[in-house]
Amino acid sequence: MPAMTMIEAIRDAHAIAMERDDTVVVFGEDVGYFGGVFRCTHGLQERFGSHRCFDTPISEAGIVGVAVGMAAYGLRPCVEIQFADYVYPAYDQIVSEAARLRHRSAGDFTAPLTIRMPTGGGIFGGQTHSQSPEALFTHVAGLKTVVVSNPYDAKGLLLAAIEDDDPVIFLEPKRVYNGPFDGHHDRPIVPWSQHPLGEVPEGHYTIPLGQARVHRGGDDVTVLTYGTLVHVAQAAAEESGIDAEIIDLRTLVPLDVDTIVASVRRTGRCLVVHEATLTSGFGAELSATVQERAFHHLEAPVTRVCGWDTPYPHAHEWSYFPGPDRVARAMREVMSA
Amino acid sequence: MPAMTMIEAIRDAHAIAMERDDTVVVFGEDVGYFGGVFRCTHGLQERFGSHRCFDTPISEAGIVGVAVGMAAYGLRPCVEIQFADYVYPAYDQIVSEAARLRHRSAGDFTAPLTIRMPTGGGIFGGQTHSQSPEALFTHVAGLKTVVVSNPYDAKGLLLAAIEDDDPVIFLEPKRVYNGPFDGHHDRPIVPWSQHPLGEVPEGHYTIPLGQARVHRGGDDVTVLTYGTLVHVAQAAAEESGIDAEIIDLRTLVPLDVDTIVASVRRTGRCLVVHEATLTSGFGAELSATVQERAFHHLEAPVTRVCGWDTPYPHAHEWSYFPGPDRVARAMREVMSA
Amino acid sequence: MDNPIGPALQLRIPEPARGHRPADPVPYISAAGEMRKPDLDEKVERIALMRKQLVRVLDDDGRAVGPWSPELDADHLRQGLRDMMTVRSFDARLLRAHRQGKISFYMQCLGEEAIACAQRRALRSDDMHFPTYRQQGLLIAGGYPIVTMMNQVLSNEHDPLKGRQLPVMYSSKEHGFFSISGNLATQYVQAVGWAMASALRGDTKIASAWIGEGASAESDFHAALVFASTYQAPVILNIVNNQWAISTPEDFARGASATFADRGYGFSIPALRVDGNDYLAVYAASQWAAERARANLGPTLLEWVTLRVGAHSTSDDPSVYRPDDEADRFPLGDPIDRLRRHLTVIGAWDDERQAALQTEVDALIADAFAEADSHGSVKSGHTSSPSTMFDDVYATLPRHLVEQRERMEG
Amino acid sequence: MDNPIGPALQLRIPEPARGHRPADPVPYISAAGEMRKPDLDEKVERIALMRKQLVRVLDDDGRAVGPWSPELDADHLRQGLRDMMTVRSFDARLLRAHRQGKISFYMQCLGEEAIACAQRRALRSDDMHFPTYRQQGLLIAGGYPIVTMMNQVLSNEHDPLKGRQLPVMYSSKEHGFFSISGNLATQYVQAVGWAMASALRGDTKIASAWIGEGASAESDFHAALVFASTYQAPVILNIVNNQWAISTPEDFARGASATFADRGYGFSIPALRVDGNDYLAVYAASQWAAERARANLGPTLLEWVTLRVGAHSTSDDPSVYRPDDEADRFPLGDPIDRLRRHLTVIGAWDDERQAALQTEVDALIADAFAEADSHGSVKSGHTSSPSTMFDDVYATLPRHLVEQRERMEG
Ligand SMILES: Cc1ncc(C[n+]2csc(CCOP(=O)(O)OP(=O)(O)O)c2C)c(N)n1
Ligand SMILES: Cc1ncc(C[n+]2csc(CCOP(=O)(O)OP(=O)(O)O)c2C)c(N)n1
Ligand SMILES: [Mg+2]
Ligand SMILES: [Mg+2]
Repeated sequence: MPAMTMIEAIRDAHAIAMERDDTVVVFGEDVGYFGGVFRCTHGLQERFGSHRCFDTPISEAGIVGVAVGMAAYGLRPCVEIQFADYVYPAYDQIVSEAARLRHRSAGDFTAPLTIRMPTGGGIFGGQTHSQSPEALFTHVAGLKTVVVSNPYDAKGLLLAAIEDDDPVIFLEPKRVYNGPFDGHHDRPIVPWSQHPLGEVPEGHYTIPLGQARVHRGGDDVTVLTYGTLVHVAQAAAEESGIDAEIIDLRTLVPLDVDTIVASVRRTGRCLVVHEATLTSGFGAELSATVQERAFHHLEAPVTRVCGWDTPYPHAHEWSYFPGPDRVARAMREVMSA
Repeated sequence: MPAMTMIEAIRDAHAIAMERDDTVVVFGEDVGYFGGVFRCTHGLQERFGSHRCFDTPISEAGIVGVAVGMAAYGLRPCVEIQFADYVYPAYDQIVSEAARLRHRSAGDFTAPLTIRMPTGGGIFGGQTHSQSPEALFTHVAGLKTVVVSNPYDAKGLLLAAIEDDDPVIFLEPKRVYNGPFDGHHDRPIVPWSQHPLGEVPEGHYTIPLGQARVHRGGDDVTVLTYGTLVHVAQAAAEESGIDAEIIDLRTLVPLDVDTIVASVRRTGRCLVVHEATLTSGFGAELSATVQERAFHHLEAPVTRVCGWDTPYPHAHEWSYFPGPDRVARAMREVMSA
Repeated sequence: MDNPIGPALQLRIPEPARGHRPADPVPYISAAGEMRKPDLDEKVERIALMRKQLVRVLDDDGRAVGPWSPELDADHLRQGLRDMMTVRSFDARLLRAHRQGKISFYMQCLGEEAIACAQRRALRSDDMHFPTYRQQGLLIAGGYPIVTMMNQVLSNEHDPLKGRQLPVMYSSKEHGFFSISGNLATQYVQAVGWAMASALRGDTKIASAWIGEGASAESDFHAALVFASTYQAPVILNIVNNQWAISTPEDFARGASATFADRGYGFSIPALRVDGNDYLAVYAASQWAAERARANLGPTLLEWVTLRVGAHSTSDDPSVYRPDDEADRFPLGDPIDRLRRHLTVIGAWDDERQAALQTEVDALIADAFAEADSHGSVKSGHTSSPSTMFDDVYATLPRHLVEQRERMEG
Repeated sequence: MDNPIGPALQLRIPEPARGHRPADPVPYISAAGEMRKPDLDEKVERIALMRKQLVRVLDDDGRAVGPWSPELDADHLRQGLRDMMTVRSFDARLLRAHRQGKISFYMQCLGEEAIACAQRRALRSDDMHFPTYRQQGLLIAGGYPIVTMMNQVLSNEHDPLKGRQLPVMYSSKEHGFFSISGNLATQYVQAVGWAMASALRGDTKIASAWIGEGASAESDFHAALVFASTYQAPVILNIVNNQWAISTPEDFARGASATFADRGYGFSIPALRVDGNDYLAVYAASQWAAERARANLGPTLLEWVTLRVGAHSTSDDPSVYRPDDEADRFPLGDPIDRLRRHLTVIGAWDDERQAALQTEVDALIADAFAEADSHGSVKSGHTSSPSTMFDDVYATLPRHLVEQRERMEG
């Protein structure tokens, strides 16, 4: 199996989807000729022509709005928002239109589109290149929300998202585009080629939306997380010596409740970790769900380790980012609670 | 003390704010000459002139965008979004601009604006006149979010919001504009004039943001709720005979954690009730917070009674709405858990 | 080196003198036949010179004059009259149903019937319209079952949208009518996307986008024009200028521009102002725009000058903000009256036939309503099963909705 | 009755021939002095006739010609030259700091210096600019301390923004420079709001909104024009057309329009295309627009034709998408060279003075950088205290942030 970065895996998924289904079209700002500022669509215009992959004016509302119209026509648009921080101009088209079109028309029109966007911090991007807005989508009925953490998943989940008949928000933590970043920003970057999840099968495969992945088995505490923080949690487990079971949720809506509940019932403890701001983050939903469904098994309160409730700072990003020390500390607290 | 509807109380708060501070300006769609589709700004243009209260083009992005600019100049805009369902075109200006302006400029520029909007269902408004989007604001650092449930609070909280130096999202459940609707949609409407919270003092007073109100004292279970559902919870308590302590949160961010935790520690049980869709709703944050801070006092899981995870339906709105029967059933379940 | 200071600044806050508006509130009214008809590929600059003119075909005497007069035989014209009368009768019946307490809400298009009816007939049935809530004429002129429309409005068991949508928010892919959104303007850019998709596929179908003049202030209007202009999408961009957006007159959205057609010229999109109460002018201008789109000549913007004769909706009371006699003073008359007069002038119509048609149309509507009403309504509790609300949130029901549905039922 | 079908539809997908662009990519280049200067209150229709022309003052020989030539004495012109050279030297020094690994990110304005520098001098110091990330010239020409700018870029302990913002995202209310947002276009409508506020208060200050030609496709651009047109706000609406938006050429946002000035005419907002590399033209056009605003004549849109000579940012590699020799082939030359030649032509400048000024400016920048650098940088770990990140989220620290701060510190 070839080793791929997450960028290559995403590119590959695009190419396979476009190859198999000529209704798949790909567009966004700088996505066509240039191949995307993170190069995730590099080569697609050359290979499939500018009618399948093209640049757009700088208008997120326009990108998603025309995608909804194209989807209603019968295409499967897969669009890129250059940074998740810039999705808000398109928020109305996503929330009021894509998410509800099937329901409001009783299935007469549908919106099978995929909206990809790089999320998360760790690249000194400041408040407008670092956000993790997943909770702003998970609250919206009709949307599916995916967050990827590694190349293998990224390819299989992106293919599943494009093939899915509902609108999918597809979040790509940019900090793991090139390697499994574990939060130790002062250490050398580990490339995906040195990680088993960097091994990506050739050809078509999908990972069903709604299935979590047990990233690391363990008995002490269940860690619910996704994206970059999967690797941070892994580092925290190793460094703290706590035998954490780390669940990479992969899809936030629909959520794999069974995997979560089975694990928490076994460990009796649960830590929720994400990079987005704490208040009303998706961690709140996870915490609420866990205690609703595993209340009598819990030996300690479900604890959240998240970004602070501040804008994502530029210079202080490592104080904001929930790194391995903070996660390990929380693990210890949950173990001793 | 005069009896006022919530509409009259809101109007009165506007007038007092405009009277006391000539930097307060009020605008929005149909807000000026006509006085708002719910009449909440009726009479203001006549009294204060069209330079203080005026109509705008139909552009929520424009309304909030110019309000941010005006606030940066030194005014205190109080704007109306005609229905909360239409706030999304303004979402970028709220989330990326109003919410972060003070922080990103280190206090050099600020955005002391109030964004009012009618929320909630119960008027056969279908999916675009019924939404309760509070959780889409509570996740955003820099915003304060208020939901009112009665005329007395509405006046005091709106004055506090307008006088607040930060951007405040001010949600007005339209179903309680004219009376304390308890969810029994088949019974005659009770007007505010027959309810103690319809008695509204003349002149200026404020209710500090961040203070909850114990709507009904009780020992069996703590009900955390806000807006219309305060009255529904009241009905459910009366009808079920369960001695619920009903806390009207009033402000969601910042949250009055002390009042909440003190109550739950005493009752040992907690029910969270809101009209918005369940998943990632503000109820998730409440549930997470309660179990983080009162874990060892809880005798039953914190339970949520919320809108289903579907668009708000037109014909089936009473099946969607978490009415007194559903709330009472949940109370009984929490009591017997 | 500071530059000179000025006087105290002022803002222009539009404050049209409601209740005492000038007799002729609509500027730039050309005579019928006055405006020339450009070639389909005429330079946009030259077409722009006509942006303050008005495409009109029917003159005051009911004659069809000038280069825009479409070649429509008497059968087609009679059909157009019938379409418009059906729409008007439909609206009247449902307004009555509202007064009878059978429905919670209704929106009529009184006075604006020509626009949707004629455009529907000028386009092909496989083109796709992205309408607002005032284009019921598209469905009626397109032959969509009237009983089904009424079932939707009543939200009864036969409502194809299963009671999910407000009355009048129809949807019919089969009839080229995109699902109506309650959120203004969103459909405008979607129409451009649909048109782009059609062209990307080398298809022949075009899209038609609809918006009210008030909603053209929304941001999605801009996105639509940007994308339509950049990709030269085969789309018709309709702006229905019915003079009002709830309580605000059209100049709030128009600003200092002379016309809404101006907006198109900001993007080099050919734009015509058209007498929206003139069935023939509507037909001709729609046809012209459609031919441009079909010939790969790109988008066309059409400003329809008309009047919202009634209230905004059944929730609205316009007496507070507009003069009573506005419809009487409106210079473009009534679309049904005008087409009827034309048919009479060309000898294809008379009072008897008119009376007979009115009776026929009213009976059709009455029968349709009786049938729809027999299926009950939301008010009578005859709706689809509440548990259907969980369907179509997603293509397949996810587990959390299965659980919620069980909870609701249990 | 279905209407005729057309041929297979096509989409125009702009695919400018990158790498082999035509020699003169900028259309409609007027000669210097050619374009007349309208009265401040001239009818917008008449001004519109000039939308494809270009306001130019400096001719190829360095002479200032025509009606737009502003009355600026040699001192002012030398000051302008100094401003621009300071900006260029500032940019060069910080690009070097980036290469040295002292900062993570930088954005220069190479080739576009005239626009911000001259407009800043043409307006008053109490007017408010709502800039993008390429108007550092506003601060430098406005006398904002250069060391403070560098402290911001270095995110060091003296950064007034406390390390919260990306490099170049300055803010200074005192210097009439609104806090820069990373989100494109949001500032455009805010500027209109600020101008409206000034006018609502009967104040005399005006606002100036800035946007890149690429970002003019964003929806907030529309909202700004709608509100500016409707309320006739005292605002200058600048569009800096530097030919590129990261990798996409300007025609993606412009679409089929001939110019970005066209956008203004869609709203009856007078709009000029101006040679952005001509300091005198920039000054004169800015002054004209400011006078219009101050005289309560409403908004003016100014399209500045210029070239982004460098990369989009330090994260960008333009060699992939643009020809190397674009700057050489750009017909409007370099703003510093052109003003220098003019000063020489009028006998107010020579090579020696030029060399002396260059030395002075470079020393100034070097000293400033040395001072800023002595306060450290984010890379050296010399920032404000991390716990300051909790300040200014709200006016006063709410309880949950107090707790979080404690948790972070503990
Ligand atoms: C985004 C959004 N904002 C506000 C509204 C409320 N609203 C419904 S119709 C309307 C007026 C629309 O006027 P216009 O576009 O002129 O259409 P008309 O009603 O005249 O046909 C308004 C403000 C809405 N539905 N959606
Ligand atoms: C809302 C939003 N979308 C996308 C971006 C990413 N982005 C930053 S700069 C840029 C190009 C802007 O081009 P232009 O407006 O022409 O300005 P220039 O860089 O040429 O000065 C893009 C796409 C952003 N910052 N904000
Ligand atoms: Mg209208
Ligand atoms: Mg540019």
